[in-house]
Amino acid sequence: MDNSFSSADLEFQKEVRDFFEKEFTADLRARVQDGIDVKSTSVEWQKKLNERGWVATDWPVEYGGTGWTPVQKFIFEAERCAAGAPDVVPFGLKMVAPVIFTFGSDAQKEKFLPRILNSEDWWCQGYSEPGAGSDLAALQTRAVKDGDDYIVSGAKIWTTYAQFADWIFCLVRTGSFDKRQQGISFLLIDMKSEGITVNPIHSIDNYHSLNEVVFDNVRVPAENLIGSEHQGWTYAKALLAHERTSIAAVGDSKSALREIVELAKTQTNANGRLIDDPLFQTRLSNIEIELMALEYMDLRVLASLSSGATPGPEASLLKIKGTEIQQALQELRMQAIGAYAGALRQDEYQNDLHRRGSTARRSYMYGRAATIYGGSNEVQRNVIAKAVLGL
Amino acid sequence: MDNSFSSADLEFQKEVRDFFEKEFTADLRARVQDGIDVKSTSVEWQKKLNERGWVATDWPVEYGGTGWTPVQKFIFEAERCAAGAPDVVPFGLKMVAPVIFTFGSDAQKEKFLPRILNSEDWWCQGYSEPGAGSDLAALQTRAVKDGDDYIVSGAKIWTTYAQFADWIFCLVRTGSFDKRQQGISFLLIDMKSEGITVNPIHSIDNYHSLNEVVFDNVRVPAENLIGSEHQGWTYAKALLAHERTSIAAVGDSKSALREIVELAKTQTNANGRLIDDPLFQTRLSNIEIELMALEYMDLRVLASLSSGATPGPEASLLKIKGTEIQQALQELRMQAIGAYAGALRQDEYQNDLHRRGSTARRSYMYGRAATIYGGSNEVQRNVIAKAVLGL
Amino acid sequence: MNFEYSEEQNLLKESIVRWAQDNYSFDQRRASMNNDDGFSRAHWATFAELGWLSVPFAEEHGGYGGSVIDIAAIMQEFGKALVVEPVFPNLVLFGGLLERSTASNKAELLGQVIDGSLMGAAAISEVQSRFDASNVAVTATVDGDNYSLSGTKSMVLGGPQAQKLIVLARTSGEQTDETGLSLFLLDADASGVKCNGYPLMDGQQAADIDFDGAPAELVSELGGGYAILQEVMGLVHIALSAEAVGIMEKLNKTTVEYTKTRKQFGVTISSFQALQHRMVDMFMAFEQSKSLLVGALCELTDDSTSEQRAAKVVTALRTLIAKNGKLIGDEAIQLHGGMGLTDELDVGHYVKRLMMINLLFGDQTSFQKKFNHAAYAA
Amino acid sequence: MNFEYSEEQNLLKESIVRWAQDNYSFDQRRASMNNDDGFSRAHWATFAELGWLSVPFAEEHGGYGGSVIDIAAIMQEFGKALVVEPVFPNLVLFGGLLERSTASNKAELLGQVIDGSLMGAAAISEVQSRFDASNVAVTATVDGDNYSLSGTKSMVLGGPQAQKLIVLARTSGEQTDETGLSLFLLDADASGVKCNGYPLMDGQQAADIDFDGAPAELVSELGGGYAILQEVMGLVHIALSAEAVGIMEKLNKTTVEYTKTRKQFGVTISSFQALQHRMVDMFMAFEQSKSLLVGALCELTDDSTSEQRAAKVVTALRTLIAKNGKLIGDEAIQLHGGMGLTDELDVGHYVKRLMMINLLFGDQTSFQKKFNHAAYAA
Repeated sequence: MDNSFSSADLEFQKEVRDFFEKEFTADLRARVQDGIDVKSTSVEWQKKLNERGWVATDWPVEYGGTGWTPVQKFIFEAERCAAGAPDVVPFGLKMVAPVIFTFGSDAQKEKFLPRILNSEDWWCQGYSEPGAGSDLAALQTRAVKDGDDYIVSGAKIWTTYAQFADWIFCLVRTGSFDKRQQGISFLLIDMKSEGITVNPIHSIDNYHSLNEVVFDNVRVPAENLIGSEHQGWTYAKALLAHERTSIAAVGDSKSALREIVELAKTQTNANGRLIDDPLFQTRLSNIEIELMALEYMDLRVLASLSSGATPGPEASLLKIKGTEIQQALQELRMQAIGAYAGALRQDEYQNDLHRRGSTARRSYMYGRAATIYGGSNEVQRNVIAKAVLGL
Repeated sequence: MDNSFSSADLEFQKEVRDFFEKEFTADLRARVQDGIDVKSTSVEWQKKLNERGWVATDWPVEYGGTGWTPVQKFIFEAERCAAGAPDVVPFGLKMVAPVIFTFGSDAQKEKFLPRILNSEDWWCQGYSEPGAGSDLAALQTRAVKDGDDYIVSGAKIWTTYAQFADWIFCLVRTGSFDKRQQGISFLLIDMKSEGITVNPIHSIDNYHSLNEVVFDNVRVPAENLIGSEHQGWTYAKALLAHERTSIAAVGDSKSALREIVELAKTQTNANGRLIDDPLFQTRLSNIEIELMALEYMDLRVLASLSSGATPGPEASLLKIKGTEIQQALQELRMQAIGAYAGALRQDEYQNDLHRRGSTARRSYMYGRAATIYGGSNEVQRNVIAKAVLGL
Repeated sequence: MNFEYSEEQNLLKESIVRWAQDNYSFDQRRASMNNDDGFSRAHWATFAELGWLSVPFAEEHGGYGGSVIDIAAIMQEFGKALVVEPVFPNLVLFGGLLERSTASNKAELLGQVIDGSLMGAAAISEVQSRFDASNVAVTATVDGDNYSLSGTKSMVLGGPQAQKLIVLARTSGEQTDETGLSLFLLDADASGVKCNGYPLMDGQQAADIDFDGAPAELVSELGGGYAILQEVMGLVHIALSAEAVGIMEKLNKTTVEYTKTRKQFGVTISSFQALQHRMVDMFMAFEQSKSLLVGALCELTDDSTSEQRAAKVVTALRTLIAKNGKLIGDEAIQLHGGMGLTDELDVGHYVKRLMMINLLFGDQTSFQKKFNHAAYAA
Repeated sequence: MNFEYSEEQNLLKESIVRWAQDNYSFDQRRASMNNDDGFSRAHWATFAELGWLSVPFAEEHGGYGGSVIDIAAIMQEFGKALVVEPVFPNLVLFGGLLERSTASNKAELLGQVIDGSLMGAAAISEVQSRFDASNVAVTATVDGDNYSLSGTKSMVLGGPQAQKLIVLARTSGEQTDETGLSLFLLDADASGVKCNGYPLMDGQQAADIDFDGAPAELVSELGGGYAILQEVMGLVHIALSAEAVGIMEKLNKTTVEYTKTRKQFGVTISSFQALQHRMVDMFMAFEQSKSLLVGALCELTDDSTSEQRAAKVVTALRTLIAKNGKLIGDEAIQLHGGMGLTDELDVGHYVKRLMMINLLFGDQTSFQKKFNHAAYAA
């Protein structure tokens, strides 16, 4: 038993750290924190990563990926969080690309992967529907074959950043079978196609990142079908398991915790610094102790992946605990800031607490989604009950 | 809105307080706390209460009860707890007696009630069975009519103090119907009857209060049937609702909390008194605040009973919260005592902490039963979900 | 012993319920918020007409003469209806301080509050004060017959709409000295006053206000400002708690109803036992909160309640409200799934008001700390 | 990076598993406890034979030379098997102090511990000390070439069976002065020693021991006792945590199995979703605990770990173990229903050992307080 990195890994760590220090500039950091110009800022940053060859951490080398070991990925992720840099927008690089390079045709690989790598296409995800959330297999969007095309009708919901998207990857129903999971296909759709409407959904964080995407007899070339017809569920499931392994978000939570500690050192009144208040300390340590455990849970999974295991139901565990910790930190950050966490920005921020409060509130409110999306925590508990405990 | 007592009630309160001060002697208190000679001590104390006319607080005056208003009962209960006096053993006075005076024949009333009032008969309860716990209606003990008698066969379990009992009141199956709740009868059985075996069940508190009672073709005169054959479930349900209204145990929990506070004032080390430790304070106040809320929940139910309402599903709420608070206090008491809470008595107690620890551990361990018996807290949640929330 | 609102209180509550039914659907509320002020002046006039603005004030001042129980009664309903009009800042904070002040034209001003023609705000907090109201850096210095205020107040609730301000300012002592604080009254558009308004997450309004030698009238005894504020804080905590209890009731109802209609896996999600038990816990959290509110109302209106007991009850109440509000708010969103995250549904808005309440004049930790002190420091 | 036990460690663990399978069913364990000593001397001899008693001791002392990871490996299995033989008091407490002592015949005594012929106990706590080991009133005064002990030690684990005692006693300073403490060694049947034994709720044995001028050998530097104790406490916390993790695993397994067989309302209770989710929470609590144990083992065996970080990790571990142990213990009983309350089933006994662990050398609150200090006091 030991948690130390090899000397090659340590060298890699230094390389990564230097990169972030140099490339993640103060200017970029400010734009990321303010959360404005999401699209152009992300693209600019991802292009920098791509120049260095580090934008596709989950891709094999042959398609332009890093080909990193799990440990290297872990190191990169930890350094990214420590630097306060954002993760790449996942829909293209982390979600559809693995499906394309695993199950797609050569033509699809050639057409899509380079543009994803260079952040030329913005992708979004078309899975959930108004009647199919946790119960994804209930989806109703239909794709009917018409010559060399599919005609797609239906609606997708909770589609993050659809307003920016060039492409959407969708699960659509192409046939009726006894099992609802059958007869679902995986389709790539050009967002400029006729018949697509994007309706914004304003969310409780007072931002617009979610959308409803409505398909009204949208014509999609059959060459955009991934793999075989009716087999989409299998491809999507492989992707879902993938999505969950990074969801523990240990690095981000460690950064968030550090920020709260620093903040609580500056919040001072007659009774002294907030960080010295035993009750506040205890709320903090309730979370920090769980986070320390989560980090080792994550590392244990990582180590088993390194030795060749495939991601299993332990991903559900990381998701539940990871999101619970994120949300607890989001709440405590608001408490540490106090009433300003409830203040929206008008013309300008009144002071630094106001600015911090605004970010804190936004991440609290939007953070509620973490226990709902990607398979709600209730569904994750069902998964563990069944797959691990055999209940 | 006001929570004040009438002047008559205040006078009554004084009367009760004086009684406990005078009659609940130091000698009695010591025997109760040590938990030895349970039977003789209880009987001695109940006879004192009966002399004063206060042993049957739930009975109508015509049968020798107090005929008290809900508020008077509340006052008596609060004073009892403040004095540290034990509740009466419930099986006769609080459980079977209300069934007898509500549904029993005149002969049954005459035969049983005076002896219960004077603690001449010790009763126990025969409801649960090995296969019928939370699912009480699954009970299998059969009573088959044979002339003027029933022949009873089967087994009851978790029967508290069956080893002392002169009588047991049982739910037995007398017929098969579509609904399992039908065909159950309420039978009073003499524990000296041939064919009854009492098997002790030692519990995790290292005591013997629970038993299994096995009936092997036990002959029971049909005159011991309460009300009509097959209607026992109705009688028992009325009794269960009754059992639950006093289960909030606010008075006892207040006493327990007071004891912990006093104890924590004496536990001192280099960092000062335990009661001044902010983390300990917070664990304490987490409970005390809930207890304050519970007290008013209890009073609200009491007030609605006073104005003529019948006990409803709010009893489930009092049971859940009441038992959760009891258990939290039992745990904290052990923590306040420290390692001695794990020490059993051998020849004698080494010191006062050892003595307190022994009591604390016993009530913690046996206290685990509170969320299981009388309808487990899971079943209570089902009741609220259905009856209150309409789920 | 009686734990119900009186007939008269129920009439008052019902008048709010009826008005809200006719005038304050979620869409109507949104429309009302689209006014320049972020709320409807017309509604405010109606509130005055229906007598609601007179509830807390003494009969001698032309008020209804309501007790803390009456205030709780109306706030519970304002909470259920999620009213954004600045009832709390005007009736409890500004009005509460004004009525206890020594302002020269107090009677006149209270009359205007009651008839709806005057809106005011109380400037108490500062950026560094967190939940410690005695931490005041804004100074008041003698300037001829008058005083002159300098410094910045923050999170002044109802600030952008206020015509009059009552300001807690330092007339002596160190920055956290309770006895060196006094109350001052001035026009919001007086010289040397600059109001920087912003909306809050609950749709209500607040402001940071800069004072640069602004002339103001001393309206408390010199050094007597903190004591008056503490008295008003008793009302503040009850009013906010009552509003929260109203919100909790509404959120629970909405959530239970939603789960009965939302289908997943071929059944309504209300049929899942794990969710049922969680809704039971939400229900219990509400019943707990309501019971302790009722208890606090009884004890605070009972002359025999000691100061220490009152402190215990009030801090217990706000600790519990914060804890249960958090539980109910989070679960309400979670059980609504993605829908709970939308601005379009009312759920998130109720949750945000609950959260805002838990950031006003103390959070769970600060109240529990005070409870610990009141309960165990002896 | 590697978070598994080594092959050698797994062999050690498996030897315990196999022995327990053959010799330590729940009924066999009960029989073993019915011996006069409350455990089986025959088993103890087997433990020595199989080399388990040598694990923590250095090779130069005839031991296996095990690290803290090896100790954790065996304690986890002893936990799973719920072994009542006094492994922890002898190997970790008494043995740990002895090996770090300056006892004149240390090598000989360690040899006897390893071959099973000597049992000892460490007398650390006192009735007033709660979880503060520096709070020591037992005094050691110079008496010719030797020292003489006076006062009472409490909760001496393994005390009734001990032939030798190591005692933490005050040689100077106030009652809570850490630098005035030294270690002493003496025979348990020396003159002036009176041992009052009692069983613990977990079936193990402890004693309060009176010293009335008992002669003893100084076996630490004068005033150096507390430092040695602190070093041993590092092992103590890991050993107890590892044992607890073993127990949690076993309780979870037993509970899941029970719910799959227990029928109510016509179905196995494992089919109720509310119970399923609670068992998932139990499982996650176990995985959390195990992960942090593994993390602590890695960090404590890494030379680059700072003292402050080590303090954080150890106190985090025991805080989490206490919290999760409580959750798993309570739920295991609750989900077993009435059966969980019976002495006849093993469940309650596992729970009681978990509870006992959470009362030894600190409880959840005291560890979390220390964590807070290590984490935020800078």
